[in-house]
Amino acid sequence: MNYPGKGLVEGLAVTARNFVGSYFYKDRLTTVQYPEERIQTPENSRTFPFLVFDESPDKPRCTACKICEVECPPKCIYIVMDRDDKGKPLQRPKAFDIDISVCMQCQICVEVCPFESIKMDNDYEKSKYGRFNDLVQRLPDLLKSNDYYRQIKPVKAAEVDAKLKAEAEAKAAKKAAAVAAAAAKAAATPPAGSAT
Amino acid sequence: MIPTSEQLCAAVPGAVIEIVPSTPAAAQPAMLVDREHLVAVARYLKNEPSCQLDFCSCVTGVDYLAKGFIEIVYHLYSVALKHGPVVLKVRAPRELNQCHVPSLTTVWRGCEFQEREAFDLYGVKFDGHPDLRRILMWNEFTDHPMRKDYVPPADYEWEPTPHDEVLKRTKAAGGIMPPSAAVEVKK
Amino acid sequence: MIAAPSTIPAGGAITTQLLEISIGPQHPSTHGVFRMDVVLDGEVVRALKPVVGYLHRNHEQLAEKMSWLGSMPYTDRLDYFNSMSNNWAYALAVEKLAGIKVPERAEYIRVIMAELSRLQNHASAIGFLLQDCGAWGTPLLYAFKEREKILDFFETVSGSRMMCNYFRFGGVRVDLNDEMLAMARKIVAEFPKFLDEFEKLMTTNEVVLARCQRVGILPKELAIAGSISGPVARASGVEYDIRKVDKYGVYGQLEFGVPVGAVGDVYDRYYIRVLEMRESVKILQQVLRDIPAGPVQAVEVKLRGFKIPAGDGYGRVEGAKGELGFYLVSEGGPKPYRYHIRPPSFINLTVLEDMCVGHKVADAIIILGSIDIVLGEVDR
Amino acid sequence: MIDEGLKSELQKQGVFVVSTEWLYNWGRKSSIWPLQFGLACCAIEMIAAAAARYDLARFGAEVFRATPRQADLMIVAGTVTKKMAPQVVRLFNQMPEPKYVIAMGACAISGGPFKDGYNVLKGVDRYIPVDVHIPGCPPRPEALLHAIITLQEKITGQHIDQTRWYDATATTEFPIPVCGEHDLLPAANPEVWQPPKDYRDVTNEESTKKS
Repeated sequence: MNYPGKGLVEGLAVTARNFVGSYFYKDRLTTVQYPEERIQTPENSRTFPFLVFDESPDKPRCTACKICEVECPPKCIYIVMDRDDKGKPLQRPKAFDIDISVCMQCQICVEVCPFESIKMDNDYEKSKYGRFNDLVQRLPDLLKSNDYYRQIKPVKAAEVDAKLKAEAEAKAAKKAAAVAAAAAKAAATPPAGSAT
Repeated sequence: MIPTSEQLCAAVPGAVIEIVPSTPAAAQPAMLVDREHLVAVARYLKNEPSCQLDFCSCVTGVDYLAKGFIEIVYHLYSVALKHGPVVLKVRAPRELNQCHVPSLTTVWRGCEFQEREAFDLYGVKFDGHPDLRRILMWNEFTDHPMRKDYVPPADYEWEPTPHDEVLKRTKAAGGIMPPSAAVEVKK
Repeated sequence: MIAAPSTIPAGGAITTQLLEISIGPQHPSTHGVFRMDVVLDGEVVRALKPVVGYLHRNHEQLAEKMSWLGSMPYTDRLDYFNSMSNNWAYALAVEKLAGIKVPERAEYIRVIMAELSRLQNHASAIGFLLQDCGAWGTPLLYAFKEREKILDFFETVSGSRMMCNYFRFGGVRVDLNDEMLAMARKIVAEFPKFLDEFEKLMTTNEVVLARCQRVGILPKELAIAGSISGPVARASGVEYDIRKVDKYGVYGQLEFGVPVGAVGDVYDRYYIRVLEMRESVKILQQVLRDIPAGPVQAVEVKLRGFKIPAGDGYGRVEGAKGELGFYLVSEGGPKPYRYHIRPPSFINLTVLEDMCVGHKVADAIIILGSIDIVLGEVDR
Repeated sequence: MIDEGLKSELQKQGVFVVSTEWLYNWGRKSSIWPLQFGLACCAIEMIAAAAARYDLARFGAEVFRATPRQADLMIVAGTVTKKMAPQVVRLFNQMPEPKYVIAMGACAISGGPFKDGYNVLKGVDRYIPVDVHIPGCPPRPEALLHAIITLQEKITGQHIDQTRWYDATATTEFPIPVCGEHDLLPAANPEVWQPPKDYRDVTNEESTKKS
C-alpha cells in the first residue's frame, strides 16, 4: 500500500538495517583502523621505484644504460654513469636520483628496463616536512636487496629470478660453446700445420 | 550514406573540395573545403536527407608550422542514420591578422565551446561566433600557447632531474641542478 | 554584462536589480574547480556563463613532447574517475591509426575493466548528485563503499587504485589469473544487491522526486545539436550509444539494452544511470562467463621506439561521461604531432545555460551535478 | 619539568600532569578542520579518505569546512594551475591564523607530471608556506592519514612563544599574484620560495658513511 512518505521510510529502513547490521555482519563494518590495522596491499600494488642489488649495495644490477631516464614520461630520473680514473665507463651508476615529488608512479621504467634492476616498492608512508632534498631519493636511499624484493612481491620476484638464472645459463652455455669451438678450431689447425 | 566530393561539388556550386587521406589503416579520408564555402557545405551535410550529419562530434585545431597554415578539423556523425565520421578540414594562414575561419556554431550548437578553445590555444578567429572569448587561459593572457613556436616563461630555479629541453632552460635561467648536469656532454 | 534592471511598475512596488555572482571556482558543489558566472533576479537564474580553465594542465602539449606510450599514464588523469575507459579510448585510437589487431582475450579483459569502471563512476556520480540535493553524505558513503571493492580489484590487477596505466597498444599489460577473475565475479555477484539497496534509498524518496522531477529539462533536438553524448543525451531520448553504433571490442557479440529516457530532466538523468548500471552488470556477467584463453598482447607492437605511419585519425569510446575521442596526427615519428582529446564533460557543458535559465540557484547546482562533469577532462 | 618516573607513577593512579603547552597543542591537533578544497584527482583520494573505509573522523579531521573562515588546515589536493593560484593564496590569507598547509600529491609539491605545462604552477610553495608534503600521484588515502599524523606530531612539537600567530613581526598577509600577459606576476614570493643555494650531491660524500 502507498502512504505519503513511503520513500522516506524505506530509505530510513535501509540506513537502520545497515546501522544495526554493522554490529553483526562483518562485511558491513568496513572501517580500517589505519595506524594499528593496515590493509594488506595486493602484490601488484606500486608506489615508488627502487633499485635491486644481488649481493652487496655497491654492485646493483643497474648498468646506467639510461633507458628508463629517456622513457620516463615526467622525466624524474637522473643518472650519471660511473667512470674510473682513466675515464673508462664502468657498468655502474655513480648517481641515480629519482625526484619522487615529480614521479607519477606509472611503472613504465620497470617495463622498459632490460636488466630487471628497477622495481616498484609498495611503501606509501613517505610524507616529509622538507621539500627540496628530502623528496629527491638518491642512490643510497634507492638501493634495496633482492631478498626485500622477494619479500614484498614473491610471485614476481620468483619469475624475475628464474628469468635471470635462465639468461645466465644461456650465456654460460654460449661461452662454453664458444670456448669449445675455439678449442676445436685450435685442435684442427695444428695437424694442418705439421703436415706441411 | 556518406556523400562523395563530386556530389558535394554539385550540391554547393563553386566549392573547392580536395580529399586528404588519413593513415592507410584508419581509412578516414578528409574533405578539405575552402573557407568561403565551408558554411554552405556544412549546412548541406546537415540538412541533406541522405546524410543528415546532425552531430558535430569533435572540432580540433592543428598547427602545421612547417607548411605555414593552421588547420581546423571537424568530425561529423549522424545520430539519425548512425553513420560517420565525415571529416571536414579547413585551413587558414598562420599570421594572426589573417588567421580567421567562418564559425559553424550557427549550424551545430556543439561547436561553440570547441571553437572558443581553438581560438584560445591557436589564435584562429571564428567569424560569426556568438561569444568568441578565451575559454581555458585567463582573459589577460595574450599568447596562443599551443602553437608550435610558443616559448613558455622560464621558471626553473630548482630542477634536481633536468633533461634536454629543461636542461637547456635551467642552464639559461641559472637554476639549481646537479653539478654533473651542468657539464653534461651530449653523447 | 548585466541586463536592464527589472523595474516593477510604480504604485508602492520596490525596484529590484539583477545580481551578478560567480559560483566557484572554490565551491563545495562544483565538483572541482569550475566556475559559473550567474546573473540572478532574486533566486531565479537569468543568465549563466560557465568559466573553465582552472585545471587546464596542458596535457595535449605535453603529449607532443612524449613518446606514444608516454602519454598513456597521462590519460588516467583525464577523467580521474574511470582511468580504464580513458586508456581504452587512447589505445583504440592508436590501434585504428596503426592497424594493430588485438587478441580475443585482451578484448574481453578490456570490456571487463571498462564496465567495472562505469559501475563505480555511475555509483559515485549518483552519490555526488544526491549530496548536492542535500542528502549529506549518506548516498556518497554507500557508493564509495562499493567503489572501494572495485578499486581493490583494479589495484590487484594493475597496481594502482585510480591511475591504472593498464592498457597497451594491442592488448593489456597484465593477464587476469583465476584469483583475479574470481574477485571480479564476486564483485559482479554482489553488485545487484547493492544496487537494489541503493535504489531503495533514493528512487522513490519524496525529497528526490520533488527536487529532481521536471527540473533542467534538455529537449532532444538541443541535445543532438549541442553535441551532447552519454547518459545526459540518452536521458533526453537520443537513442545513441557508441558501443552499439561502432561495435568496437567485443560489444558486437554481447546482448545488452540501451536505456533511453523520455522527459530529459534531472530525475531521468539520475535514473538512466541506475539502469545503465544494471545493463553493465548484464554485460559483465556475459563477459566473465565466456572469456577465452589466449595471449593478452599483440606481439608485433614494440615497447620502445613505437612508430605510427604518417597521417591522422579519430578513435572514440563510450566512456561513462559520454563519447571520449582521441584525434591523433602522426608524422611517422615516435612522438605524436598533434594529440587532441574530445572531452564529453566539456562539451556537455555547452547547454548548461539553456537548462538552468528560469530555475532557482539551488536547481542550477543540481543540474550541474546531473551532468556529472570531471574537471580533469573538462580542462585537459 | 617533572621527571618521567613520577609522571608515570601518578598516571597509574589516574592523575595526569601536563603542561599548558601540551594541553594547548593537544586540543589543536585533535580537531584540525580541513578546508573543503579539492582541485583534481588527489581530491577524490581525499574524499575516499573521508569516506567509510579510511575514516578521517578518527583523527578529528572529518569536518570539511566550506568557508576558509572556519578551517585550520588547507589540503592542497591536486594541480595548482596559474589561473587558480591567486584564488589559492587568497583562500590561505582568509583562513584564521593557527593554519597549516598539506601539499597533497606530486602536482601540489612540484607541478608533478604536468611540470612542463605552460599553465601549471611548479608547486604551491611558490606562494604559500607548506608544512607537510605527500609525494604520490595520487597518494593512497592511508598516505594522507599518515601525513595528518605527521602534522599532528609537528603541532605537538610547537612552542607557544615561538609560533607565527603570536609573533607580531610575522607576515600574515601573503601577496596575491596577478594574472599578467604572459605569466603570473610575480613568478614566486621570494619570502616563501627559497630554493637551496647549492645542490647537495649525496652520492659522493654520504654514500660511503651511512647517515
